Amino acid sequence: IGRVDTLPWPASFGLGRPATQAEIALLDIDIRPDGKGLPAGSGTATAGKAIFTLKCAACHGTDGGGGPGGTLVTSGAASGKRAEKTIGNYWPYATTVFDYIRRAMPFNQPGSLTNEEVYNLTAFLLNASHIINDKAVINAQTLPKVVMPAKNLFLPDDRRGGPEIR
Amino acid sequence: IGRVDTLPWPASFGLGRPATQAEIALLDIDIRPDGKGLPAGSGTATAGKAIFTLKCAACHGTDGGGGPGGTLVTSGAASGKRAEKTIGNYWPYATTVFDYIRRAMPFNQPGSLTNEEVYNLTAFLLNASHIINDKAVINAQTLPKVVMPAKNLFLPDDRRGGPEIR
Amino acid sequence: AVAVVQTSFAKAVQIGISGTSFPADDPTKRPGVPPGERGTRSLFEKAAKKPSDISSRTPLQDLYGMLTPSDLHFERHHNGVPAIDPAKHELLIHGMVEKPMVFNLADLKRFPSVSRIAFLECSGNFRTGKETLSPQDICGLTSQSEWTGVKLSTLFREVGVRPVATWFLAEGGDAAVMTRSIPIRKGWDDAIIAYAQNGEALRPEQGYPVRLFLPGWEGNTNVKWLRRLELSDQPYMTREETSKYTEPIKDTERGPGKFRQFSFDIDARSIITFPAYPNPVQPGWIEIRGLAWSGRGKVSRVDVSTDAGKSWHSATLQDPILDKAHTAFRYLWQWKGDETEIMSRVTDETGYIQPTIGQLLEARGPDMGGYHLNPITAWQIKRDGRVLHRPETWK
Amino acid sequence: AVAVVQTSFAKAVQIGISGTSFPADDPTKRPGVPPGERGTRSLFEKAAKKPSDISSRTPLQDLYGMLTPSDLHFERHHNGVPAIDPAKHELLIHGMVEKPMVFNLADLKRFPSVSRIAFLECSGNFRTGKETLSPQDICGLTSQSEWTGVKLSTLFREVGVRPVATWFLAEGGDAAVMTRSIPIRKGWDDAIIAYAQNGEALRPEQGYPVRLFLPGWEGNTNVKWLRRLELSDQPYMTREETSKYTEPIKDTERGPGKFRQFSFDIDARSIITFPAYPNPVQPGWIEIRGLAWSGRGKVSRVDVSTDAGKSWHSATLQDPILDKAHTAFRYLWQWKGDETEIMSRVTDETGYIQPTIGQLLEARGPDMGGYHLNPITAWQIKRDGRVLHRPETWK
Ligand code: HEC
Ligand code: HEC
Ligand SMILES: [Ca+2]
Ligand SMILES: [Ca+2]
Ligand SMILES: [Ca+2]
Ligand SMILES: [Ca+2]
Ligand SMILES: [Ca+2]
Ligand SMILES: [Ca+2]
Ligand SMILES: [Co+2]
Ligand SMILES: [Co+2]
Repeated sequence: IGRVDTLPWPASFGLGRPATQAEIALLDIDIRPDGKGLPAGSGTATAGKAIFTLKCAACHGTDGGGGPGGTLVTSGAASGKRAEKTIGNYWPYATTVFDYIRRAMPFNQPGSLTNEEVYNLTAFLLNASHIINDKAVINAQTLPKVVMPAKNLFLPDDRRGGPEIR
Repeated sequence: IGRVDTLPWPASFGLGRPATQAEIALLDIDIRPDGKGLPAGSGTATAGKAIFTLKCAACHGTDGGGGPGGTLVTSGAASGKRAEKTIGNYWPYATTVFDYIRRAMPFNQPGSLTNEEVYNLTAFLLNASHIINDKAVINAQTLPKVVMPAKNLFLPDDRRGGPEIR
Repeated sequence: AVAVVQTSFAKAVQIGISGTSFPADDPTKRPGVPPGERGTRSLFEKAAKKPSDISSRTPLQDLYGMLTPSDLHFERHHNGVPAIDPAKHELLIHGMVEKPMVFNLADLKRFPSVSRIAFLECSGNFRTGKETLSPQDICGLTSQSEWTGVKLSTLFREVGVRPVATWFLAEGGDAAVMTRSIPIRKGWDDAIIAYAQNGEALRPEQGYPVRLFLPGWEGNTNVKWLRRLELSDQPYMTREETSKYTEPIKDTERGPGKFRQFSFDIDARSIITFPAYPNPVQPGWIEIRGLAWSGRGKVSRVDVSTDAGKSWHSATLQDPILDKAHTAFRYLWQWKGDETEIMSRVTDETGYIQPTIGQLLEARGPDMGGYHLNPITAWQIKRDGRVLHRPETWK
Repeated sequence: AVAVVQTSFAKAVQIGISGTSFPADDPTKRPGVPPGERGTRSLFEKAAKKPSDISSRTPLQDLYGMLTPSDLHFERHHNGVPAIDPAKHELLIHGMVEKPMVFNLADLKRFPSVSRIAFLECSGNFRTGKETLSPQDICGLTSQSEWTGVKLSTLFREVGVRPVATWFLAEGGDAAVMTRSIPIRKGWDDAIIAYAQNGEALRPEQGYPVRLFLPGWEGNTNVKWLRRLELSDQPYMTREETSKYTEPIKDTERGPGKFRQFSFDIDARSIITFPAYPNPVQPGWIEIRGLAWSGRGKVSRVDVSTDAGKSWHSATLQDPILDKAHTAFRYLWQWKGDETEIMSRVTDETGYIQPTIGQLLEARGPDMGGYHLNPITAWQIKRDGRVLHRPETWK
C-alpha cells in the first residue's frame, strides 16, 4: 500500500547515504516465521542442554523449569488456565525462540552467543517443551517447519472504538 | 471596574484567612506618588551625604556621580539626548526614590536601612540632583510635594495592534 | 559571599526597623543566586518516579496541567537505558524499499519536521487490589510530551517503499534489541521518527537519540533507541508481539482460550488525580481534577460522579483538546464530610465510553489478563478525609 | 558489574560471530541503566542558557517545537533567585478590597485552576550590532511553558475587590522586592497566579513557589516570588515603571522628548532559528524553521523571504496555534549555494505585521531606546555556508 505522491516536494531530499549489503547483513538479525533470516549452522537438544546449564540455568532453573528470569519450560495448551505462558503453550512460532535468544539472552551478556549455540539452545528448549524429539536437528530448513502448540491461539484485534466495549 | 457575578460558584470558597492589620503593616512598604505609605521620620541632604558615602558610594561613586551600580546624579532634562537617565531628569515622582531605596538598596544588604536613613538619602539625592535646596527637610508631608523635572515626560501607551506601527 | 551577607544581615537586624519582625532567613534581605546556564528545581519539591526492576511510574498525583516534565516521564525498558553516542548512531531502512539507506542524526534533523503533543501509555498500565494505591501506582505508566521529529512517511518516500510492503519491523539499539512489527498504514499515517521531546533532545530514558513515536498506540510499539526499520510483507512475530503484549479474549464464535494479538490502540481512559491517595481532603469546596485521553482521537467529554456512580456531571475540559493527548478535566464539588466514592468517565470522539471493570469482564471474559485495562477508577472518600482506592477484584 | 560485562564482552568477541564487527562500546551488548526516580539528560547534549550579570538567555537555536524545557527558560531578575520555603510563603491581598486575606500555597492550589501554554518575553529582548550573534543572543529572553494556577479574577472575587479599584500593585519576595502596577482589567481578564510550569511546580528561576502570569504582557510585569497584591485607585509609579521599562517615542502633537509608559503589550515578532548563526548550512534542501508570537492574540501567518526581502512565501504553521503563544513555523527551501539573506515576518490576528527596523524608526523616532523592539531579523547566508546575523545600525 504505497502512496500516490502529491506533495510539492523534491523526489529526494538527498540526505543520508545508501546502505551497503555488508552493513545491512551486520544489523539484519531478525528471523521471520518463514525462516527468512536464519543463519547457517544447526543444533540438537543434547548439545543445547550443556550450554543451557552453563549460561542460562542460573536465571531460568535447571532445564528451564523456573527461576528469577522466569519459567521457560512447561507444557499443555493455554486452555489449562493456571499454566504459565511459555514456549510450549504460548509461542506460536518456533523461529521466535531463535530470534529472541540471539538478540537478548543471556540477559547479563546479550549478543554474546554464536549462531551454533543459539541453534542448540533452541533445540533444547523445544525438546524440553515436548515439541520436538531429542534426536531432531534444528537448522534453517527444519526450524520454520516446527509446528507449535500455540499456533492457532491468536486472533487479530477487533476493537475499533465506538460504543462497543471489546 | 468590578464584575457582575454570574458564575455558578459559591460566594466564597472559604480558603485562606483574614489578614490582620499588623501583618499588613509589616508588608505594606510601598509609597504612592501622593505620599500614601510614607512613614514617620525625616531627613536632610547633609545627613544623607554621610550615609551615602558609607553605604552607597562604593557602587554609585562619590555623590552618586557613577560607578559599577550605575549613575544616580546628573541634571538637565531628557532633551539633552546624551545625558544618562537619572533621578534628576527621568524620575517623574520623588516618592519613587524613597520607595526604591528602602526596598532594594544597598544592593548587597537590601532591606537593611532605617526609615530615617532612607529619608536622609532621599534628601541627599534630590539635593545633589538640584531639585531641592540643601536646607530642605524631607518627610511624609514634604516629599510628595517635590515637583520632579521629569514629571510631564511620560505618555500612556498608544500601541493597539492592527496595521499601524507605533 | 554567604558569610558576608550573613554578617551584614545580623547587623541589619540590630539597626533596621522591620528587620526584627522578619524571619532570619528572609529572602528579601539577602541577594539571591545569580543567573545560570541551567535552571534548578526547588529542593522542597519531592515529585519523583517510582521505580521497579523493569519500569518507573510518573507521579500523576503530584503534577499539574497536561504535560509531564521530561525527567518524570515514565520508563519501561527490557534491559536498561543504553548510553548512546549520537555521533555514532544511525538509522538503517531496508527490506522492501527501492533504496536501502542509512541516516545519521544530522540527516534526520534536516528533513521536514513535525511537532505534536501526545500521550504515551504502556498497555500494561493498570494495578489494583488494595486501597493504598495512588494514581502513580494505578496508572503511572502514562505521560505526555511535545514530540518533534520527521514523519516516517517522509522517510518512506525517500527510500521508496515498495507497494508490496505491508508491515515493517522497528528495532532498538538497546541491550534487549527490542523489536516490534508495525502495519505499514501507521507509518504512512502519523508515525514520527522523534528526536526531540518538550523542546530539547529526547531524554535517554525515552530513546535518545531517536525513537519511533506512534500516536495513540501502546507504548511498547514506540521502539526507543531506534536503529533499524525493515519493510516486509508480513509481521515478524517477535517475542513481544506473541508471548508478551497479547491478552485473553472471549471469542463467542470459536470458543474460549483465544488471545488478541496486535492490539495497538489505547482505549479511552480517565483518572481523577485529585483528590487521590495518599493525600487527604478537608470538607468544603474541592476542585476534582484529572486526566482523560484516547488512542483513537480527541476526548469529547468527561463525566464525574461524586455519589459512587449514581449520578454523573459533565466536567470542564481544559483547552486545547488535542488528538491522542492527555486532556485535563475539572469538576467543582462541595464535600460535606459524608463518606462517598468519586470517579470519572471519558467519552472519546468515536463515541467510546470508558467502561467499568464489570463491562470489561463481560466483554472479554473472566481471565482477561493485564493489558489494555482502562476501567473507571473510583476513590473512596472516608469521613476523616482519607482518600483510598476502591480495589477491583475479579480473579 | 561493569567489569564483569567488559570481561564477558571480550570473551564474546572471541567466540561470537558478529561481535568482532561491532564497536567495543556497543550498547546492545551490555545491560543499560535500570529504571530510576528522575530521568537524566544525555551528557552529549550541551544546550545551555547564556548568563550575564542580570539575565540568562534561552538557546533558541538548539531547541525544537514550541516549548522551552523549564531549566532552559530565560532568567531576568533584579537581585538574584531567592530560596523560598513554600511552607512559609504566603500571598497577601489587601487595599481596596472587602476582605483583606492571606493565602498560603495549599489554599491557592485548592481554588479552581486553569492551565495555558503561553510565551513570556522580556520587553528588553533585542540585540544587534555584529554579525556573530545567534538567536539566543538576539532574542533569547523569550521562552514558553504550560502555566497552571488560579485565575486572579477568582481571588479578586474571593476578597471582594471594590469597584473603585483601578490598579493593583504586585510585589515579589525576592531581594529586589520587585514591584509593578497593573491595570485591574488585566486581573479580571486573564491574569493567573501561577504555581506550576510544564507539569510540575514552578522552577525557582521562574518565581517558585508562586508568580503573577500576565499572558502577552512584558516579562517584568509578571512578578515572580509573589508575596503581595494591593488594590488601588492609581498606579504606584514604581522605579521599574518610570525610570526603567519606559521608552522614547515620537509625539507628533507635543513634540520630541516624550516617553511611553505602561507599555505592556508584546508586539508580534518572529525569528528564524534555523538556519542561524553559529551553525553553517550545506547546499540542498533546507527546512527553514522559527518561532512567531504576539502578545495580542494568535499568529495568523508567517511569511518567509529567501531573497533578502524581495519576495515572500507563506510558511506552514504548526498546530496548535494558541493565543499569545510561540508558534512554530516552517518553510522548505532549496539553497543552491548563492549568497543571500533569509528572514521571517509574522502577522497576528489583529492584522499587525512585524515591521522592519526602518519602520520602527520612522514610527518612534531616531532615539527609540531598547524596549519593545521586534524588527524583522535577517540572516546572511554566505557562499561557504556560514550563517551570520545582518546587524541593524541606527545610532
Ligand atoms: C542474568 C539472568 C538471565 C540469564 C543468565 C538468562 N536469562 Fe533468559 N531471561 C531473563 C529475564 C530477566 C527475562 C525476561 C526479559 C524481559 O522481560 O524482557 C528472560 C527471558 C527469556 C526468554 C523469554 C521468556 C518468555 O516467556 O518470554 C527466553 C526464551 C530466555 N530468557 C532464554 C534464555 C536462555 C536460552 C539463556 C541462556 C543462553 C538465558 N535466557 C539466560 C534472565 C536471564
Ligand atoms: C553593592 C553595590 C551597590 C550598593 C552598595 C548600592 N547600590 Fe544602588 N544600585 C546598585 C545596582 C546594581 C543597581 C541597579 C539594580 C537593578 O538594575 O535592578 C542600583 C540601583 C540604584 C538606584 C536606581 C537607579 C536607577 O536609575 O534606576 C538607586 C536610586 C540606588 N541604587 C541608590 C542606592 C543607595 C541610596 C545606596 C546606599 C544606601 C545604594 N544604592 C547602594 C548597586 C548598589
Ligand atoms: Ca530481516
Ligand atoms: Ca500600600
Ligand atoms: Ca529595615
Ligand atoms: Ca524508558
Ligand atoms: Ca554474537
Ligand atoms: Ca528568573
Ligand atoms: Co496491545
Ligand atoms: Co513596556
